[in-house]
Amino acid sequence: MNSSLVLLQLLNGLQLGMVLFLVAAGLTLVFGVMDFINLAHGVQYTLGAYLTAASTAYFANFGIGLIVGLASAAVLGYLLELLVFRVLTSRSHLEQVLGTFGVILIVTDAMKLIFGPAPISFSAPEALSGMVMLTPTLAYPLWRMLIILAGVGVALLLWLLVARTRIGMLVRAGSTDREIVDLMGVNIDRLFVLVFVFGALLAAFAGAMAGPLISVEPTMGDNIVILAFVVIVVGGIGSVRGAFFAAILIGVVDVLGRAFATTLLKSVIGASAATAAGPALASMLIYILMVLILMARPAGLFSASGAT
Amino acid sequence: MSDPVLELEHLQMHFGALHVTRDVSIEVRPGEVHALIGPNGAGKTTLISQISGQLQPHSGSVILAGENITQLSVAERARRGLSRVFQISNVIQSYSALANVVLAIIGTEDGVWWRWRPALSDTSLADRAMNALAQVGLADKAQSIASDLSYGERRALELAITLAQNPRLLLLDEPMAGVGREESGALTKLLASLKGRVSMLLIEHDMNAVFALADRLTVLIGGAVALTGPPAEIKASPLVRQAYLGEEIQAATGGAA
Amino acid sequence: MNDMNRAAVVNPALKQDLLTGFAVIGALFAALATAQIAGAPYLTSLIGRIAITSIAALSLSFLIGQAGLVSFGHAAPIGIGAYVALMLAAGGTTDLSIQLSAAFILAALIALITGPIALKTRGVTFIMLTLAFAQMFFYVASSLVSWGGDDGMALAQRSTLFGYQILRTDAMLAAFSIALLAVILLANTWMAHTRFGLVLKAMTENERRVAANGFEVNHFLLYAFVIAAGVAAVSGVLLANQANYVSPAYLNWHRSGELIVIVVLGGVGRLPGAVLASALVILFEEFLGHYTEYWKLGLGLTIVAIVLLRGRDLGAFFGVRNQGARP
Amino acid sequence: MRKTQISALMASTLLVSAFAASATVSAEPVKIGFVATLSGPSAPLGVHMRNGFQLALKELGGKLGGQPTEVVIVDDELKPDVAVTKVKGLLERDKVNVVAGVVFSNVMMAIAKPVFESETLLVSGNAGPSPLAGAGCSPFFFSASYQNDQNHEAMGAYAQAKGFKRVVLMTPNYQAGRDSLAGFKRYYKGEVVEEMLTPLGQLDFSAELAKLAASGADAVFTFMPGGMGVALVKQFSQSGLNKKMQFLSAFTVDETTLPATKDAAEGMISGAQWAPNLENAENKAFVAAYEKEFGAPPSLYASQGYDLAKLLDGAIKTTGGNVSDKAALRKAIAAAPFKSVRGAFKFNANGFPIQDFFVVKAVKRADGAFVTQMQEKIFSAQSDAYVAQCALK
Repeated sequence: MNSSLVLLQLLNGLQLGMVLFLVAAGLTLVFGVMDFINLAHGVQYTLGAYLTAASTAYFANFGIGLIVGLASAAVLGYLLELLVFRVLTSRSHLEQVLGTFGVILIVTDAMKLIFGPAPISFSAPEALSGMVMLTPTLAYPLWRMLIILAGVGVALLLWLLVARTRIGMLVRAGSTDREIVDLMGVNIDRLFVLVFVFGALLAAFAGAMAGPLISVEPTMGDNIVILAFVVIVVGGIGSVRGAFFAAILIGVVDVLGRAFATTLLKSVIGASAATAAGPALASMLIYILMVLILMARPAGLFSASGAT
Repeated sequence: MSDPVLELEHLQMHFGALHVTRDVSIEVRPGEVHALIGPNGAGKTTLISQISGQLQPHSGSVILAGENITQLSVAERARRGLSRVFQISNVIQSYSALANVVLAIIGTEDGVWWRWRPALSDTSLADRAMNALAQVGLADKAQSIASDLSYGERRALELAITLAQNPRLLLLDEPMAGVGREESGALTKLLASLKGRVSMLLIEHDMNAVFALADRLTVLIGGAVALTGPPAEIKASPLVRQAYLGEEIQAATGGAA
Repeated sequence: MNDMNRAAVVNPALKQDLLTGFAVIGALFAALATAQIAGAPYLTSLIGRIAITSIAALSLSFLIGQAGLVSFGHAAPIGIGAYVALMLAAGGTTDLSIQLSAAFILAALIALITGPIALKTRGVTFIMLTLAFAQMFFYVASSLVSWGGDDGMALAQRSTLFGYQILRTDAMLAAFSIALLAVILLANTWMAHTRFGLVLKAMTENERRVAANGFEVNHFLLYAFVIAAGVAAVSGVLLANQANYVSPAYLNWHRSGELIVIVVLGGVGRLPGAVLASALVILFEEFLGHYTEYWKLGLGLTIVAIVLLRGRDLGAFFGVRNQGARP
Repeated sequence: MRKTQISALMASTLLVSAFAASATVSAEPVKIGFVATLSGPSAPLGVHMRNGFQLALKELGGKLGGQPTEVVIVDDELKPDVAVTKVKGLLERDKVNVVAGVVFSNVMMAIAKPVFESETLLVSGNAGPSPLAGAGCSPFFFSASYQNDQNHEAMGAYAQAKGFKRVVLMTPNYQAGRDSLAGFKRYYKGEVVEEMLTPLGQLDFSAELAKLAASGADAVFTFMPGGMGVALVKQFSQSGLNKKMQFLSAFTVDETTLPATKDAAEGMISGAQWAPNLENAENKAFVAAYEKEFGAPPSLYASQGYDLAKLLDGAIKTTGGNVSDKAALRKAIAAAPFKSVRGAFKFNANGFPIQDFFVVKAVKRADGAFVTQMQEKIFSAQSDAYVAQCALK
C-alpha cells in the first residue's frame, strides 16, 4: 500500500462524494424547506442519465446532449411536481413515502419500457475520456477529475446562492422556520417549485456525469437515493454545507473501505477469514459511521435548525 | 410546621454565557400556595423546567419531600408526586376527558404490564377518574374528546389529570394564560378550593389570581431571587414595585388602596 | 357518582375492533377452504403468503400506528427469523415451538441492543438509523458463506410441531399461518385497549404529557420496538418454510420499504387494513404479473392514484376503524 | 351486520371468485413454464434467452414436436424466494410439463427442489450450478447450456497457454463468482496476485481499478454479468488499463453488454461455448433470423434459449407427442435429438452437455455492430469436472 495509491483512492472517494453531494443537495433543500420526504429523488438521477444519453446520441454531441438532456429532465421534474408532489406536500410524511414510492415504480418501469431493460450506450466525449497526469508518474481519469471539479463548482455556486441572494435567504429561513417565510408574504408554493426543480436539475446533472462511468439502466437511482439520505441525515437535514462535507466523508470512507478493508483485515484475522469478512465489512462501514455520528450528534454534523 | 414539600438549593443554570438561574433557593411548605412572579425573561419557566426535570441545573439540588431528585427523569419525578400543568394546554387531544385522566392514574400505578384487562373497562379506574373530573367540574364532559373542549375546559382537564395523581406538589405554569375572563374567574375559584389540600408552586401573570391564591410569593428578577414573603410584604416592597410590579400591582390593588 | 357516567364494562370500541379482526380472519379461512375445495393448490400457497406477509405487516403496523415509530429496517428481524429456521433445521431442530421462540428471542434481543441507540432520535433520523442497522445485518447475512452467502440456501426440512409434520402441505402451512395471524391480530387488537396500549397510543400524540404523567417514554417505545421485532421474526420462520428457501434478500432494504408501503396503504393504525393491503399487493403482483412484466408500472399508478385521488387508504375504504382505546 | 364485516366478506368473495376463475384453465396443449430474469439490471440476459426460445418456437410454427404448445413465461426478478413461489404456480396452477429457462444459479438452486419433488423435468437455458452436476444431480435435470465452471476453465487454460505470469481475479462476492475463481484456477497455474470480491450489483469500480493499476499484473480475469460488466469495461478502458494488461472474462463481454460498451470492449477476450460466427448451417440461419427479428446480434444466452426449444421439439417428436410419460420424455431428451447451433452436442450422464469451448474476442463487425468472434478452440468435447460425483449412469 504506497502513498500514491492512497492518494488515488482519496480522489476516488472525493469523486464518489461529489456525485452523492449533487444528489443530496436537492434532497436536503426540498426536505429542509418543504418538510417533504421525496423517495423519488433518485429517479431524477436516472432521468438525467437517460435523457442526456439519448440526446447525446441524437445530436452526436455531448455538449448539446447535456444541455437538452438536463433541460428535459428539469421539465419532467417540474411536471412531476405539478402533478404529484404539490399535492403531497400538505400530506403526512408517511403518505409522502407511499406516493413517492409509487412514482419510483412508475418511472423505473417507464424507462424500461422506452429504453429497454439493458444498459444503454453512453460514453464521455473522446477528448475527455483520457487520463490526466497529476504528477509525472501519477495519472487519473480525466472524466473523474471533471466530476470532482463540477461538484466543487456547484458547491460554490450553491454557497453563493444560499448566502448572497434573496431566494437563498428565504431558503435558509424556510429550513429553520417555515412560519417566518409565510409571514414574509412569500408565495411558498413558488419557492418550492424553484427549489424542487433546481434540486431535480442537480440530481439529473449527477446522473449525466456518472452515466459515462457506470451503466445507465432503469434501477440506477435506487441505491444512490439511499446513500443520499444517509448523506443528508449525517450532514444535518436542510444544510447544504452539511451535505457537502457529509458526502465527501461518506464517499471517502466507502472507497477506502472497499480498497483496503480486506487487506488490513488479512493482517489481523488471516487470509481466508478476511476474504469472507472484508467485503461485508467494507459495505457496512458507511452505516457504522452513520450510527456513530448520529449517536454523538443526533441532529447531524451541521444541523440547520440547531435543535436535537 | 413540618418539613417543606419542595426545596430548591442554590440552583444555577446558564445557556452559554447567558445566566438564566442564579443561586435560586426556594421552599414550598406543605399545603401552601407559593407563587413565583417576575418580569418576562426573569427565568421562571426555565426554573419550572428544572424542577420538573426537562432541564438539568448545572449545580444545586431539587429536593422533594426530603428526597434529592435532581438526577431523576421527568417520569420518575412525576411518579414521586411532582405534577405539572403546562403553560400551553397539554392533554392528549384525541382521547376523551375520561381517558386522559385514566392515563394519569395509570401513571401512578405499578404494573402497566400484567394488567391485561381493557383499561377503559376497569371500573375502579373509571371511578377514580370521574372523581377527579368532578372536582374540576367536568363530570358531564367525561366522554367528550379533548379537542372538542373549550380552552378553559382543557385547562380544567389538565388540572384533573394532575389531581388524579394525588400529587405532593402541583407545578402550575401560567394556568390562566389564554383563558378568557369568565373562565379564569372559575379557574381561580377552582384552585382556591384546592388550597390547603395540595401544595402548589404557581407561576402566573394574572396578578388578581396571584394575590387571591398565594400564601407566599417569590419574586424572580434576572434569574435570581429578589424577595420572598407574604403578599402584603411583596406589595409593600419598594424594590419590587420599582423593578417589576409597578402598574400591575396598582391595577390589582388600586381599588383597595 | 352516577352510573350513567361510568365507562361501560364491555368496551364497545374493543368489541367492534375484535369483530373486524374476526371477519378478516374468517375471510382468509373461507378463501383457503374454497381454494381447497376448488382443487387449486397454487392458490393455497398464495393465501399462505398473504397470511405470512400480513404477520410481518401487522408487526410494523403496530410499531408505526400504535407507537409512532417508522422503522425502515423491519426486514432485518424477518430475515433473522428466517435464518434461525434455516440454521436450526440444518441442525435437526425442526420443532416450531423451539424455532419460533428462538427467532422471537433472538430478534427481540437484537432490537434491545439497537433500539436504545435509534430511540435517541425521532423522525427521519430514527428511520435512517433503523435502516443502517438492517443494512449491517444484510451484509452479515451475505457474508455467511457456509449458509449460502449472497445466494442463500434451501431449507433442509420443513418445521414440525411436537413431532407432527404440521406444515407438510401448503394448505397446512397456510392454515397454520392464518391461525398464527389470528392470534397475533387479536392479541394486538386487545393490547391496544389495555393500559399499555393506552399509554403507547398517547405517546404518538404527545410525549411530553405522557412523561409528565410518570411514564418513561423511551422505555415504552423500546418495549414496542422489541415486541414488533419478535413478531416479525415469527413471520420470518414461516416465510422460510413457505419458500423452502432463505436468502439475504429477505433483509434487503427494498423489503423494508415494501412493508412500509403495505402498512401505509392499509392505513396507519388500522390493523386489519394491513392484512387487506398485504392481500392487495400480493394479488396485484400475481394477477397483473401474469399478463405483463410491467406490472410494477400498474402498481405504481394504483398507489399514486390512491394517494392523490382519495387521500385515504384501503382500511378507510373498507370501513376499518382506527384501533385503540378511543371511545 | 356492520359495514366493516360486510366489506370484509365482500373482499373475500372477490378473492375467491378470482381464484376460481384462474383455477379453471384447461390443460390441453404441451405446457412449458419458462423462468427468466426479466426485471432489474440483469434483465437483458433473461430477455435474450427468452427471445432465442421464442424465435425457435416461431420457426416451428408455435408447436413443439408437432403439438400445440403453450408457454407460460414468469419473471423471477432474480429473487430466489419469488422464483420459488412463481414456479409453484407453474407446477400447481398451470400444470406445466416442463420447466425451462433460468438465468441465475441461485434461482436454479432455489427452484430445483420443488420441481424435482413434483417429478417435473427441469431443462436449463443458462444456469448450470455445480451441485446439480455432481452429488446433487437429478434424473429430472438437463442443461442445454454448460456447467458454470466451464467457461471460466476455458479462460484459465487460455491464460496458462498464453503465458500470463501474474493475474488479478475479480468477481462479485457470491457463489457463482467464487465458483468462477475456482474454475479459472483449475487450469491456470501462474501467480494470482490478488482476488478482489466486490458487492453484487456494484457499479463503480474506481477503488478496484486503482488497485489493479498498482498491482503490476499482466492480465485480469473477471466475471461480471449484466450492468456490472458494462460499468467495469467502460471504466477499465477509460482508466487506460486496456493498454497495460489483458482483460479476460466470461459472461461479461457479450452481445448483451456490447451495445452499451461498444468500442470500450474492443479486443477483450472471453471464454464461451458459442459465438455468432461459429461455422455451421444451423448457426448461420439462427443468427440471421435473430437479427432480422430483434434488430441486434444474438448473445450466447439467445443461442441457448434457441437450442433449448429445438431440444424439446426433438424430444417430443421422439415420444410421438406424448409428454405425460415422463420416463419416455426423459429418455428422449437424453439422446439430444436436435441439431445444435453449437455443432456437436450430446448429454453426459449427469444431464450436462459434452461440447467444445472457445476463446472469443469482441470486435466491431463491418456493419458497425459489436459482436464476439471465434479466436481458437480451447477444449474439444469437454465434460464438466463434477460428472464423476454424480450417481446417475
